[in-house]
Amino acid sequence: MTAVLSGKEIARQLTEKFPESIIESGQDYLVVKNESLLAVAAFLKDTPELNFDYLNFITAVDYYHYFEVVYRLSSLEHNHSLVLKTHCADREDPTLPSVTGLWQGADFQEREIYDLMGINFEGHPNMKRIFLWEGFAGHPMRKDFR
Amino acid sequence: MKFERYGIGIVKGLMVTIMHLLRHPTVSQYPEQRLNTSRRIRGNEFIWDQVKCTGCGTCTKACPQGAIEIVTSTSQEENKYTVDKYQIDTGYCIQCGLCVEACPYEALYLGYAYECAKYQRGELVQTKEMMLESPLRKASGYFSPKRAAKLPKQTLLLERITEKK
Amino acid sequence: MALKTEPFVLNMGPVHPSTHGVFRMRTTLDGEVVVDIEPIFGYLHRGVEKLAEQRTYTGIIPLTDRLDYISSMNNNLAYCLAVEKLAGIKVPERAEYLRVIMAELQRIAAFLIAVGAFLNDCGAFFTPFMYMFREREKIVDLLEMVSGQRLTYNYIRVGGVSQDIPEEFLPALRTFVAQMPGFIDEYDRLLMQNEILLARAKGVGILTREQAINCAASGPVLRASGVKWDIRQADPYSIYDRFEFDIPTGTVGDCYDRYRVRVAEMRQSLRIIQQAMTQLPPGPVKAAVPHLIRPPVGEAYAHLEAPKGELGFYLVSDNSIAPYRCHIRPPSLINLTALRDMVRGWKVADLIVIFGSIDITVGEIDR
Amino acid sequence: MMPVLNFGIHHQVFIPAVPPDWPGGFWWHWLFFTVVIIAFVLTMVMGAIYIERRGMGRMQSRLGPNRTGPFGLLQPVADAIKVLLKENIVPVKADKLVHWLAPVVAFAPALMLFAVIPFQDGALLADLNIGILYIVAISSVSTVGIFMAGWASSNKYSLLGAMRNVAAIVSYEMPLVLAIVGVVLIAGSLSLNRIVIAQDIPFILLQPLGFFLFFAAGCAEINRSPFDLMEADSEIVAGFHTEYSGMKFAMFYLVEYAEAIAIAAIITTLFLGGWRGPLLPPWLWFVTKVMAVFFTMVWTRTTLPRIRIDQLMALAWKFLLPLAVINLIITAIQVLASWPDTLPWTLVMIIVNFTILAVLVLLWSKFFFRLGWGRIEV
Repeated sequence: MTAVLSGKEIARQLTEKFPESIIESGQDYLVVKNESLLAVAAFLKDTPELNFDYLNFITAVDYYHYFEVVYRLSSLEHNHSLVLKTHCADREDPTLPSVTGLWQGADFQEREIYDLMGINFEGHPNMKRIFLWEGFAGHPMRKDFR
Repeated sequence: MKFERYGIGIVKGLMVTIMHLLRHPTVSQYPEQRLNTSRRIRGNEFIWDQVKCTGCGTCTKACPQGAIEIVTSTSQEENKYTVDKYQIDTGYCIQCGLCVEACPYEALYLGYAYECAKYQRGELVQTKEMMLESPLRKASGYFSPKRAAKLPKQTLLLERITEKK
Repeated sequence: MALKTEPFVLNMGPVHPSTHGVFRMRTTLDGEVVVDIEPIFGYLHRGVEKLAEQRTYTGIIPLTDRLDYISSMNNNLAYCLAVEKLAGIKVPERAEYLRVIMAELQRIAAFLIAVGAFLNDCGAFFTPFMYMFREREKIVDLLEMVSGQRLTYNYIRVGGVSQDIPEEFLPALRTFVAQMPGFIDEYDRLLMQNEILLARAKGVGILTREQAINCAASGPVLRASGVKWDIRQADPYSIYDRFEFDIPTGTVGDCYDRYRVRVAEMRQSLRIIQQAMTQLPPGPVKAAVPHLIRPPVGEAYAHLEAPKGELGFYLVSDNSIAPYRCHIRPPSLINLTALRDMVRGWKVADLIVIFGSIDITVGEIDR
Repeated sequence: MMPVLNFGIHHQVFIPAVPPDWPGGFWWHWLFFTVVIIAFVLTMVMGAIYIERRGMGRMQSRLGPNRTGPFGLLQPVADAIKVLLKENIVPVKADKLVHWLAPVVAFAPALMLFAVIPFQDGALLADLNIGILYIVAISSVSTVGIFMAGWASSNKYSLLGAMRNVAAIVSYEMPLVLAIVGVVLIAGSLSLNRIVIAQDIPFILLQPLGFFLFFAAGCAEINRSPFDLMEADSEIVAGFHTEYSGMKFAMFYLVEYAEAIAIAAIITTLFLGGWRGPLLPPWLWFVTKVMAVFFTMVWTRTTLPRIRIDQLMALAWKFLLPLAVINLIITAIQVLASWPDTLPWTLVMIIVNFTILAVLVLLWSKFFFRLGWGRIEV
């Protein structure tokens, strides 16, 4: 059984290393500030006892006043998982750092989020629409898309 | 010295294909030779029971495609709705069977027939007069074990092919 | 390589015999050599995730059929597991066993298509494809018997399965399980040791262990690279912890390993079916679940080992009858991440073989 | 003396190429055999299509075409009619003239091959004393047509297919010719009719390695599976004839099968004793043997995957060519040693030759043959 690591536990480790990076932490999730996302992700990936080498998926949820981007990380070695979240409040031009440098598997998923949610991932090598055609107006997975 | 890779694999493969000349082909000649479909086939017709239907509209709510249209009026005498209009657009229908599953009065069935292609889209709409059960329009046994038991047994490729092994 | 040649762009697809649907690869070729490729998706985009936000929890099940349309049962199961996790529904024992049987039958059917299509891409002129389809037909017959449909089964429900199996199902399943190993042996004889296939697939399109993990590859693609990771054992869902089976892994991560892993997994699936068949208890097949499910506010992610890899559903509920957000983790899409690195420098013919060995369904990529 | 009417007599005497003393000279002979050859090729192609589709169907656990006529025998006719009625589509950017000319250029040599193939003793259009040289010369001309088709279509798939075809033909001509030379050495003649007459025992027994090489190289030459790279349907859609439709496509289809029949006929003539055989009339023996060889081609096509272009090259240059040279040397030694033509010695020869085949193929594939690297750093 994949052990779900406690977000609170990880949050404690993280605050030692990156103070003021955690917004909120729950039993099975962890919300980090989007400016410290990359550092936290790199820490989670590279720390040997955590070793989150596998990115299950990335998705974004539109909560009207902010976007929540969800990263589910697993470690194939230790067989544990963690849900990492970050918020993105800007609706006009939401921007987040790209994690493709850490996990290449994020490539198409970040493009998908950009296509359907309109969140721009900085540092992505090929940030363009994936399913819809170039020139499509709007981002259909947003709740206010008509 | 292992000779595994020097032609043996090719010869083995050639033997498998040539042996198939002696076996029965697994195909059936469709228009002449019809195999029995599953007893629970979700065919593309609907069978509607006028007596059992109370006009509750559960099927309409259950339909994920919005293909079912029902218009009812309250009847004075009985504690029941009269169904004024009941029609299913099988052009929208995806044969998921959720309406049949949802019907609390067992008034709606899927049909047993599967050759219901039409030339025009309008003909795909089935109205309530068209949906009554008749010997030509058999209901399938989907969600109705009683009906299923009466239908012919499904032809299985598993049993039809008498290959060795 | 003193000869200077000019690269040219070739659009493979969306209409091409072996792109497994409407998938397009914008390839840059230097003669026969693939210099660069860019996969282009979206020709089958139907907006399933958006549609799901407007449907009831039960009404989404037919939609999931149409994601990876050659393994509908697994899609149904993944979605239902997510809803059950979200709403806290307990599934009856018999239903769990039926789910396992159906999911494993479906897995065999999907692998048969995957292997058949892969061999067809290698150029074996439809023969393995036809043989595999013959076997798949037997499975489809069985699944048609229980669900009434041959492709989009829509059989598994939130809280169980839609209806109990008919009485003629188990004898037929027994015959199938007894026959199938013989047929798998036959396919092994047909092409497993074929020298041409070895030349075409061995050492071609190597995906290293590190890269497979980094690219979040899953399923046979990941296991062929030597990672022993199967969600059925790593994170057992349903009742998979009760069965004994091995996880076949490859060593190199080339096309041949991926092919071999799939064939070996068919045997393991048969083992699981055999165990599930003997243990199948009597009882109800569906928990009492209301027509319109209103799960509490929250989110849930349930994943399972689909034939293509890790299929997951991430559901967010706002306590209404439809999910607030329904995200699908498509294994086909994510497995393609490494495609570019795998095919660069190989020939056009290898591109097709490598692409075939990843085994995608466009319905799932585009959603 | 006219060979048309006197089967089986003239081969002892050398016939000078003077016109016979009847009106028209060679023209009647020419007319008769042209008609016979065209009829023969068309019939055989239809038979071949039928055998291919039905045989392949049965090997693939299905039936194959069985609706048109009894047992689906008229399926090739139906196909032909269908394809004749189809619209002829030419791409806008195609080179119209070359596009139009290509099927013809490809088709003519395929027919011309049959000019020197004996259907019976002496029953052939032209008993050239350099018959086999003629075949070698003519058989690769089709490539020009195919390359024209690939070029003129202005389609990248077509071009890839055509390029592959040219590469394959250039490489496979070599082992093909060397395999033939072994037969010529034993028979002592280049005339196909003489070669058949020399075959008291079929040359496949004396030249098993030569047969193997010729079969492989021949399959590659006419692009039958596993060497069907030029129209590899799973890779480059349909190769050189992607942009062809209607009658022009039918021509290519015809070429494909006519060439297959031609190679089968050459194999029959060179290795299987041609029209010779007991009981049945010679032409029937010939047709039966051709169809048997063609069936073998269908059989391999049904079973084997396709090899890659660099592997195709490697196979030609590193495997078939050296073996062909070795085969030639061994044959030359055998011929020079001039073993007595009696039964026990012939049996010994057969055994020796088969042993050489097995040992050489195994040794070569084990120790000397390497496919080479498939990947190129880009």
